[in-house]
Amino acid sequence: MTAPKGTTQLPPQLSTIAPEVDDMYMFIYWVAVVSFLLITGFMVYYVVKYRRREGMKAEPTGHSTLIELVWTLSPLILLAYLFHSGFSSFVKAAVPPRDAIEIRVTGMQWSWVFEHPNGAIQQNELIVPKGKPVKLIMSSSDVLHSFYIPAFRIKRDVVPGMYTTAWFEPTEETQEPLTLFCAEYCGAPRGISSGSLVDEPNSNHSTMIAAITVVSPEEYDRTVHQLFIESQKPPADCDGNDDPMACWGEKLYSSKGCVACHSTNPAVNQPGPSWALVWGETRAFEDGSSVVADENYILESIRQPQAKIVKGFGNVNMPPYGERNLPKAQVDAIIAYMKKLRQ
Amino acid sequence: MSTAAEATAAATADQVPNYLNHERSIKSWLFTVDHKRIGLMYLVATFAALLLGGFMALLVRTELMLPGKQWMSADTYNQVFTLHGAIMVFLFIIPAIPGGLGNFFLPIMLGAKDVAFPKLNLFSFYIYVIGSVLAIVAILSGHIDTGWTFYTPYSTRADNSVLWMTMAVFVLGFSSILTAVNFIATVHTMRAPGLTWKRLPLFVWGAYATSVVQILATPVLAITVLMLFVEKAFEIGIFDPSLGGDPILFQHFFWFYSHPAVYIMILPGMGIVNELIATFSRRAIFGYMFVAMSSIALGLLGFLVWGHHMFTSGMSEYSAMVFSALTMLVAIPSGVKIFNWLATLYGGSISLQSPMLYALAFIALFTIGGLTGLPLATLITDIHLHDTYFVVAHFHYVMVGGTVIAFLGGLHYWWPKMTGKMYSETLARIAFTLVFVGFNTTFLTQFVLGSQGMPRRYFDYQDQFQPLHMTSSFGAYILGLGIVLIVWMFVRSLLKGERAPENPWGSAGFEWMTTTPPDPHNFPVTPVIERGPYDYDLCTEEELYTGFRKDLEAKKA
Amino acid sequence: MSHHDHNDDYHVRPHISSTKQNLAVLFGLFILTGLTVGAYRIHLGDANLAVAVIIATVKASLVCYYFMHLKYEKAFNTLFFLGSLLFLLIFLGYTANDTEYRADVDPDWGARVDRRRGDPAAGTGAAFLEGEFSPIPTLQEGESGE
Amino acid sequence: MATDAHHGPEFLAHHFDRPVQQFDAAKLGMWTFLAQEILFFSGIFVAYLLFRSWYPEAWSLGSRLLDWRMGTINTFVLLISSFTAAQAVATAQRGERNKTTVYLAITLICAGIFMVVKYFEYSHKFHVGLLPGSLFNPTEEGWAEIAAAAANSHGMESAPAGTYANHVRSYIGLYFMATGLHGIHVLIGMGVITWVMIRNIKGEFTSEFWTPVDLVALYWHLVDLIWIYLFPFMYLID
Repeated sequence: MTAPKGTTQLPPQLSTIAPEVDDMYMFIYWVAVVSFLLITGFMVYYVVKYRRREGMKAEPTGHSTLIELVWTLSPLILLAYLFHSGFSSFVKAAVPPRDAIEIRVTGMQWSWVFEHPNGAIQQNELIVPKGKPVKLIMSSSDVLHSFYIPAFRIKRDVVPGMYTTAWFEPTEETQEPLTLFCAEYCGAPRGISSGSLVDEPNSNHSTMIAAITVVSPEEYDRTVHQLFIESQKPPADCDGNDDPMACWGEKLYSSKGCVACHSTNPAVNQPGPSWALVWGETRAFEDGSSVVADENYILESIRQPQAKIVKGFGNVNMPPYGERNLPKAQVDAIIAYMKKLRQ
Repeated sequence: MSTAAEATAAATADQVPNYLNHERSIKSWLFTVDHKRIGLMYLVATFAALLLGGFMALLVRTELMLPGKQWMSADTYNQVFTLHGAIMVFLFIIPAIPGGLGNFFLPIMLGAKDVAFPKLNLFSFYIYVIGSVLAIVAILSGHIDTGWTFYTPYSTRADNSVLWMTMAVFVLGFSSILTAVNFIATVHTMRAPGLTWKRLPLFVWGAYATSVVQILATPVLAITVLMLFVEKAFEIGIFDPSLGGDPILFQHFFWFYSHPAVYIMILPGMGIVNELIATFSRRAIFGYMFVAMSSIALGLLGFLVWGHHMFTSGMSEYSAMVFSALTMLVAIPSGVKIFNWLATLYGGSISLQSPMLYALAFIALFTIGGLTGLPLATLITDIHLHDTYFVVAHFHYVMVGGTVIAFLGGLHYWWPKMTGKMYSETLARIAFTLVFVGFNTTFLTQFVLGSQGMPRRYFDYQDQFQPLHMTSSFGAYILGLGIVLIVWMFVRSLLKGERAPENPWGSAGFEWMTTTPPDPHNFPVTPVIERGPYDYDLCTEEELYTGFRKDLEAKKA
Repeated sequence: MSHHDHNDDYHVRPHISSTKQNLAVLFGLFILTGLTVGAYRIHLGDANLAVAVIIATVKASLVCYYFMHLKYEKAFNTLFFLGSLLFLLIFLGYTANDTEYRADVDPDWGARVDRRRGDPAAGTGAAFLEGEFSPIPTLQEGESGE
Repeated sequence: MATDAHHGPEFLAHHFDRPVQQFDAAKLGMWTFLAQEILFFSGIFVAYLLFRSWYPEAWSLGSRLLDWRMGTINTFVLLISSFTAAQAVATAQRGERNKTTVYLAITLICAGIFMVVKYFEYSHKFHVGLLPGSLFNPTEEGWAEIAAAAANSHGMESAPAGTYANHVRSYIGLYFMATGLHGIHVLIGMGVITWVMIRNIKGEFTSEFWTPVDLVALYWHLVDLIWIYLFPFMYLID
């Protein structure tokens, strides 16, 4: 089976709504092309035909209310059609089927977190089953983002403080992952020079992308189940490591997006404090108090980042990571990693 | 306050006193209440903003030639495109035509000696200057990377220099409000004897409709940025969801102004195009009243459609429905204008001098801009196209292909009247070609980028988009070259241009009835208007080139 | 509209309100203020907003009509000033059309709390959910759709 | 060559031909400016009404934190000042210069009283820490006021004092913004009235020319109009 190709203008159609969007788009496209050619055609023709010449005087301008009314009112028919069919498809795209699989999406600067119905978490990649409607229940933990998959023709803003929804039904399994873009501008780290897509993923608005894979429903179930099991223990490639928990913690450090704001170099404070000198240190806070960094302190800093704010980081707004986003086992792994950084 | 010596000098130099030479000190410029001088100061200031904003655009296009980081960081890139947007919108495109050309020509076209409130006019110019200074302070003091739209909660959590920028926008808003108050009062009360509403030049109708929109929309921008300021400074909790506010509410507030602002930008441009088409086809505008009323209709309709910027924002579907339906209606008055312009060309005597080239380019480019609005007004296609390069291309076709092209056309057209100098027609045509080709290369490609799914405001992109981005960037350089050539051409004209005749284009417009450059009080004698501004059929061939000064001569005798 | 053609149209000829009339208007405004405060004191419940807006509008009309001479003003000035109220209503009406109906079609869309789990949406703000302030009461019920 | 020989009364600016033209222009300019003011305040009213519909309890509580007696006094004061402003115009039109001065002075005094009352309201709010947004830091007295307001307001009799505090914060923010903006308009009005009054004392106005008095009165009535709505919205409705 070959991957469906897009056209010059449009990406491949991989969802049930995509052909409807494209038909509408192409209809408008041809209406526009014809209208444009007519208008400029007449314009050029008149300019040539009535070019200024000796002895040619302009005809006096007449007036015709009838003509005016015709071209004032006749576009209404086309416009009414556009509105009506655009709106009917929009309603279809806005109301998810009742039996849709519900995936919860959280956007944050600058990564995506997906939670499958069984609690399995994926970050910056998502698998979805072919031929089943998928409903997304989305919110953002910081600023506005927008969930955009061109191949599915869906886009919906991801707003902090409220849920928005979108749904799609993939029609093809993918060979190569599709791209999920963030379409609403969401910034970049201040004063940090960031590189390209390839070497620093998820470091700013333009790299807030995720890979979408469409698989068969059976494989979807299998994978999601597997993901859930794996989220509770260190991954397989840490098995041979002498400290598998710290190894897992290091992987979580980059996969959970901690890397965007926390460096492991004691000299570098990115938007958040460096992790190099945390464990066992006395932390001084904005309000003047201080505490020695232990398990409880770190767990609290992850679950409720605003509870104690390290001196000098008063205007940083770290999103809280709850049990669903970062289960206790993973917090332990991160603590193990911090301990290792201290050695 | 000319001294006797100066008066003699002027007389011997065979010069009629005009608004440029009757006083020469710097003070006489800075404290002038003459609308012509204020208009010129606006033109200089806004053109500088255009060059600055254009420079930012070239920086953006250079960075985007290849995927990945080229020579600026993502952070710098975000600031540069924000400044491009903010400078172009607030410092250039909104004030340029009303503040510059409008200030200069609106009273002359009305046969008035000045605008109704000359001191207020000067005041509004200085408010513009203060606003610009604040904007520059904001740029230099920190880190404006919010995009020109200041969407919350990004903006409320951004650097404190956003406070300066919101103040700048607040202040700039009042500059355009005061200009609008002035224009409305002037049009209503200061028309020359005989200048009825049905004889009003269409540029005046355009500026008038713009002023009404400015009065009704701009204060909402002012209160919006004020609330944003307070929200950011004191964390009130209106727009920031972490404090109980609603970020989508900010978008409503913002677009209640910023959508009508699109008509603030385009309506005066359309007004200019009317003047150009009538003059260079020697024919009255077909369907005059329909064209005039379509400006008013566009202005008022503009208030009913702001939600089409928010179809994917998460607002209610009912709102989306209403806004989509109403947005469709905008096509009607826009179409009326295009069709009437074509009907005016029909049967004319068309000369393709440089201003007319701009007018024809306006028709073609604005048509593209308008037609590409259709898939954005249609709900289902907008879902796919929103926030992609398709939108970027669409609004550049309206604002650059529309407003900027019209602005340049108007500048060419009225340059001889304003400065008393002619410019090189050859250079003008070369520059026009560069601008036209460069512009289309830049933005046609962006339609395809957008429909392919390239989101806007991206610092980086996937390799598949690279050839189109590269093409677009080359187009931008050509466009930039064209603009630089235009600047050079005008400077050259000032230094060694030929003396302009009173009416180089043979226009029947009222502004050509006065001397070149105009008298300090616009007309030596208050004109009595006995015909319309486009009544080419009333005059002989010879009069077309010597100007319609019959009324004036009669009055003097 | 044009008034250029009349030769006698040189001096301003205003309508001058009599002291008596102004006093009567002031008296009316006093009574209406008393009414609105009275209505507040007797707690009309849901009708409160409507009553207050109606009384305020009557008061505002009196001020516009007599003190501001809108009654004798040029038609265009009246149209423009009162027309601005129409735009205020457009602003309010359209915005409310969004904010009041967000979760109507799909109960999850626009909701602030997850219908099934009871979780507030991310980004609602930690300070809001924990600490000394309790969460927004209206979020718990109702908001997540009917 | 200069302009037409300047004929006409002294008050006629050079670019106008006739007094009535100058007058019409001034009036139209003022009315468009007032329309602008209405849309300027529209943002406050829209925000108020939407939040009221989202958080009715909190808004009900918030309104009870304000002293309706002070609001009522200020309403009466502003109404009187509006009346005297209207009288100032009528007397100026009749050319009764001294009466105009007196009426303008009374208007000024009323505006002053309004600001003094406002000062007491504000300083109390400062005193108990009921301040907007991040400055919100009620003292014990402030919390007691919140508790008292809660006990009084609709459906919240048994709610603990801390409840709704976040929204009360927003309410107070909006209250300060609305009344602050209105207060700034009052101050600007006082400045302009003073200036017009001085010109009147100097004898610049006659029964032929009194446009500035008319304009400043129009502006002052608008300030009153805004208050006519702000007063019940902020102080009364629960």
